[in-house]
Amino acid sequence: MTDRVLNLVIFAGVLCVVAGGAAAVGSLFGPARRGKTKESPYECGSPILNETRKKFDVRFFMLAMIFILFDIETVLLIPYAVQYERFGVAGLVIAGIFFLGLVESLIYAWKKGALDWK
Amino acid sequence: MEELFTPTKVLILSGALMSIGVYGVLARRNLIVMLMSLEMMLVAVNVVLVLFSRMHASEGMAGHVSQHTYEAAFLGAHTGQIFTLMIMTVAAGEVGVGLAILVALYRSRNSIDVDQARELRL
Amino acid sequence: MYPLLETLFGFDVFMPVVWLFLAAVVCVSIELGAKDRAGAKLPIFYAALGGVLLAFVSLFNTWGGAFEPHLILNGGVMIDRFGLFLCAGVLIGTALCCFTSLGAIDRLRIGLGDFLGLVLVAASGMLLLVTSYDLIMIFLSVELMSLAIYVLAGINRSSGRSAEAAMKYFVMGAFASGFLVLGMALIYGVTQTISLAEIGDALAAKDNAYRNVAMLGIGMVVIGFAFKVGAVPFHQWVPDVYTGAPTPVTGFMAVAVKFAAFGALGRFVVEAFPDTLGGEKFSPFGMGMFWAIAALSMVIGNWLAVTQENVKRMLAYSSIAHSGYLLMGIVAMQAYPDSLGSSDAMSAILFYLLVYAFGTGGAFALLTWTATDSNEDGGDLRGLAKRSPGMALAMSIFMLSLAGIPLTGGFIGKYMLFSSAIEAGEIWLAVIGILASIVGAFYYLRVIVLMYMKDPTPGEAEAKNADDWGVRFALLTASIATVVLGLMPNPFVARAENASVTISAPQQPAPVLNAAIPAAPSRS
Amino acid sequence: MGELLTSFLLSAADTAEKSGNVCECPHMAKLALTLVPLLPLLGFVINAFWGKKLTPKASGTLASLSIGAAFVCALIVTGHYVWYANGVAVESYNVSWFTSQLFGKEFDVNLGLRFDHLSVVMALVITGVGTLIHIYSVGYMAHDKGYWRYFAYLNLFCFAMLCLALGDNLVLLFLGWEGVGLCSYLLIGFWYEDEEKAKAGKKAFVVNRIGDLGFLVGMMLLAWHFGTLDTAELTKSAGELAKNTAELTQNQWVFNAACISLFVGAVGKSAQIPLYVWLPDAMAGPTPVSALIHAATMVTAGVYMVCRLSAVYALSTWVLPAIAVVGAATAIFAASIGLVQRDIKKVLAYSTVSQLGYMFMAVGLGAYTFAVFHLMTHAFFKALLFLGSGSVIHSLEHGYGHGNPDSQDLRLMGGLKEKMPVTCWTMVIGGLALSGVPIFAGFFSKDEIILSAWLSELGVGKPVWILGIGAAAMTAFYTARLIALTFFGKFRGPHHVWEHAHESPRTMTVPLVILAIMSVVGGLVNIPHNLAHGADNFAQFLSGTFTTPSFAQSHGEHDHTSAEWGNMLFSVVIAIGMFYAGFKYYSRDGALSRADAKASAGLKPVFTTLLNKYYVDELYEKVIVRPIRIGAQLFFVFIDMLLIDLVFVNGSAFVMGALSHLMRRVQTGVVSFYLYTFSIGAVILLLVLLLW
Repeated sequence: MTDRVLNLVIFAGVLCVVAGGAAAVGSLFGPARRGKTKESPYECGSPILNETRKKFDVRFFMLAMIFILFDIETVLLIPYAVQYERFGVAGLVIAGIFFLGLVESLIYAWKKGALDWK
Repeated sequence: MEELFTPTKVLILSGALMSIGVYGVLARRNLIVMLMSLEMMLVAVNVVLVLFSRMHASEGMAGHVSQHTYEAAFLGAHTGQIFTLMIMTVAAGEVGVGLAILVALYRSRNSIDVDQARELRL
Repeated sequence: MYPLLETLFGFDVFMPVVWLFLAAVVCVSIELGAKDRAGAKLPIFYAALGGVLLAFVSLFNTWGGAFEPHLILNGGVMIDRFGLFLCAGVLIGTALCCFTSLGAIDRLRIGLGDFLGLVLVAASGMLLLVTSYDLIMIFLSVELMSLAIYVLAGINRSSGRSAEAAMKYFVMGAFASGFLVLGMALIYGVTQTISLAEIGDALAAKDNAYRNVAMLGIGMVVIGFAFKVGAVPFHQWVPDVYTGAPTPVTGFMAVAVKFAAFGALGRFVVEAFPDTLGGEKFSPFGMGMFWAIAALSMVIGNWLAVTQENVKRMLAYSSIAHSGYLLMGIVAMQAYPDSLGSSDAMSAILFYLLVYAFGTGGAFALLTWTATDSNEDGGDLRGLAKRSPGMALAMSIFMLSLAGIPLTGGFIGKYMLFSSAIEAGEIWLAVIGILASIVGAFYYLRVIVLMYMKDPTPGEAEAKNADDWGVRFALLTASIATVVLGLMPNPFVARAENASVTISAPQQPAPVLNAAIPAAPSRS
Repeated sequence: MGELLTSFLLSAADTAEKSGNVCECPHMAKLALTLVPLLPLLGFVINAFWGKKLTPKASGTLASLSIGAAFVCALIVTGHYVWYANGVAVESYNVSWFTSQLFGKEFDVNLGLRFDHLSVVMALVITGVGTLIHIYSVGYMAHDKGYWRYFAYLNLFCFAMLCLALGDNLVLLFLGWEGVGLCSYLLIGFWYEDEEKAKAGKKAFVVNRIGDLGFLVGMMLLAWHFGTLDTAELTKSAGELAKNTAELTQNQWVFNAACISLFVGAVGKSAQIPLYVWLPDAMAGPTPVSALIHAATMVTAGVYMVCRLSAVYALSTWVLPAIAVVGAATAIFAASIGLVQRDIKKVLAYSTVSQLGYMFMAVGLGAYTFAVFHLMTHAFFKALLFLGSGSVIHSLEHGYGHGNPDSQDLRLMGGLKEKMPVTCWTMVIGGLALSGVPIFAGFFSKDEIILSAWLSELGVGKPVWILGIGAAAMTAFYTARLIALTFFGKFRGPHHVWEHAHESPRTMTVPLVILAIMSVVGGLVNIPHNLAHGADNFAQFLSGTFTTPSFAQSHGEHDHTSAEWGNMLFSVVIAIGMFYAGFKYYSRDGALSRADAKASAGLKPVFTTLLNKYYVDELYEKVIVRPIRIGAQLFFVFIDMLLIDLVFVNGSAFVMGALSHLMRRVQTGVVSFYLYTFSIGAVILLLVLLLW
């Protein structure tokens, strides 16, 4: 590490501060005329003729959520899988407990109907 | 190839990501956009961690001869990368919970504008 | 500690967490398998309580006897008396939550299994948090705890307020986590290590330029914790979330989260803060910051609590104030020149946490009891003494304890905290604290006046929860404990002192019990 | 878990062992002593938690049983103490409460009880009279809806009072002190639906806080100088200090300041000039409460405290004479107000204030023994008078309706002798005892106090004697007036009330009879020497307990027989004469209206002044309360807001509230705003961290 790097890190910190500060000052002291239009995807003012995108079904969110969770949790299993011999019985038990949690959540989601697309 | 990803460039990238994330959380009222911004903050940290890990590794790995000490130093030096993996998993969990809360909020108020939810105050 | 497990697995497992996790799985399974929700309630409750008890017992396995602090899980978790004391506190809070939620669950329209499963997962996160000894562990356990509690805050799906509370807590909590983890990254970047004990030493050896970055990182981590304990200026979520969340959850947040967050903060301050920097003595590191947030929390928390009409919200503000008192203990700990004094201040913090847990946990349990479908917050305590005198008496005990009136635990706790601050030389902070707590005494006493001197609101039905034995048990236990802590605090103070000596004493490298993993990497 | 419990028990056993070498009393006595305060506490807990489910009878019986059992325990300890203990105080199991550094000294506060000569009297009076009053209350409160709440408070009071009287250190004494104050406050405002009564409770609360402040200051001074608050240790170190003249004169101010501060506390609790105003108002509570708390026990706590610390008071210079003067002034002042009051309970209330003045007179003269003696006899006959008046009120309330103030008005009574003979004759006995008529208890104790004033070598001795005699004369007169107006002559109230009046139930009359017997024989424990040589058992029993101040030490050496006889004859003549005069005058029909007419003719200013209690309440209102209120509003809006508005008046927010409301605005409920404050706070804090 060199001092140059350090300065950059400080720079990064300052950047956060500036970003936060600017936003804060702007919204605290600037005129606030918020409305539906301002918050809409296109803020240029031209009226929206119709919805540009279809609304997603909330069930999609649900499914996506569950997918992400189970997808990502495998990240934790892979390091174990490639080195499983080293950890012996203990590792197996620990991984089993972790897996138990995953299975339990899957059953839970299933039973609660989160996986049904009706 | 090392010149392509100098620490300076990576740090600037990370700082930019962090600033955008913080700004997004502060300035936007749409819960989905805020969630994205929050994730961006975590991503920025991930980038920094990977960078640090790499730097430490290049510093700490030199001069290890035996397999044993090499392995120890390897793991120790790659702590940052392990940290990154953990943050990624946690970030996924966070998104899951965030989206669930979003759905609950939308159901009760028909809006995902966070500033509309101000029943609890004073 | 666990000879059987040690021979079987070859290394030490932190069993309490495993028990809690298994209990959570069992709770959810019973809920899934049950035909009717009402019938499943009791088995679920016993499963959860059994898990908590098992965890408690396995804590005590390591508690007594010739006990050496040691690191387990590859240096990630530190088993010492400090951590075990806090674990016990967290488990007490969890048990109180189990009891209070037993009756209240019907109003939430959710299965008890789902609820207690989340509570137990959060609790296991807390146990890990108070024992964790490296940055990754701290981050993971903070998130494990928080994610479960975000959901718990919004678990009442029929209430818009609950959803709002969850949203606020989540957005702000995730934002604070961002700070926390960025701070950790900076610390790691400078010191090349994530182990708490090594951070301080590594920093001491660095020169100025590095130090500033690391200080920035440490400051961010402290901000993350300050958010969790609800210290001013990171307090604004507290009143809203405490009010919006279902009352048993609020009690759990107020008790267990505070235990966990203060435990982790205390350990972080003691272990990771450098004692010397650049060769110079640098003991009051970060003191200005702690001083400021302690003073602000005490003043603003008490001040804003005065005008609250809703008791639940008043308690939320008062919890900010109590965080302020506890932070004053941390300032005292920093200000002491010697480690013996620091451990005095630390034991004051631990004892106060215990007292606060019973006082505030009991108060929220009472609010759970008085809550009705129309008044979720259970704020109508008017003339409670007429309707149910035992409850009013219990609540009075809690209020007196929180106000710090003699013969209750709160008095001893405040006495220890303030006297340690004064002995450390922080007279002004102590004066601010005493003035603020005088203000505090008034609004606590106002609750008593409300219960004893006012007539019940006409139309306020007799409490429907009269046969809710869970809450009754929680209230009885908490009030007895509050009085016992006030009448004979010495055994508990001795425990707290014991616990804090191990952490504040000059560090000796703790052995890592990990021998059986071949080629186990030890940290550089 | 088990280990925790063990360590618990061990620490308890440890401390018990430590105190064990002070006294090798058997566990039986220790246990009994520990149970004395704990039994009422148990009664309180049961009534507080499950009282609502109990029938009124059950909760009353429970409360009476718990205090009765405490009485039995107290008897057991007394028996052990008197016959076996050889004057070594019985100590209970002693639990170390907390240990800390205070003023640079190791400071150990215990929760322990100690039973010595003085405690014998206090414990027996509290539990004995307490039991009778509990039993009485079962009848008296039978129709009240807050029955269990009343008994819970009453038991809690007994617990606190016993802690006060038996505690082995000042901290415990002070906690008991506060506890009895709290219970008194709760019981005065017991019928809190009534605004007036709630206000009376408030007044008692505020006035007592002033006294408590004095007590705390005195306690701090003692802790600072002696490094302990254990009463026995205080007595010991004070005794040693008394021999060390150099150190004594050097630190004289400490002892004077401590003693006078403690006396301020006593003045508040025992209703002496100038803090007596709360006691007459406290009569708003139920009558048995007035009997127990505001006559027999709590108000004597101040006397008890000064007696307990007699060794410390012996170190002071001018405090004891000042106490004597305050006591004597209060005695005659309150007695004169009592002469014209029209409310039966108010008469007795002022009488109590006056009799407490006698006790302080004795304390100030160094005659602690007689102060305690009078405390005891007063407990008997004043409790009797209050309970008797309660019986009368109870009976009249059947006609007037519950809570009607007419039922307490002496002008609307008369001739009740026929309707309620037991109440009448027991009250006559109580009245004679109060007046100091021979063979009744009051005679022996009051006579001794007046005699010690005469014999005192203090300069204030003779003036105090004159005031005492004057007060005695007035006492006999108003007592006779009270009895005559209540029981003799013709009934002056409405006819239907007369019809409804009847003797009270057995639960109420039996305690009256017992107390009447005690009022007769209670004085015989201490017969002055000129009547029967060597029969002053009580004085001998207590003699070693107190440290007599230097000015009173020569008391016993000279032969005062002639002075004793003279004094006794003089006071007997006055008592009997005044009693007879008062009785004769007021038992004739129309006496009251004639007295009023006469007063309006000649003595009007005096009469109205007395009737309005010397306008002291108004004076306080004008001179103290109002300026304070104005000053508070001008200068201390903060404190005023907190103390008076938020706690007492509960509303009308002023500056503090306005600021708090303003601050509350920050809590906008908008999460984006919270995030901004979060970030700004974070930036500032990080700057603080980097720059400091």
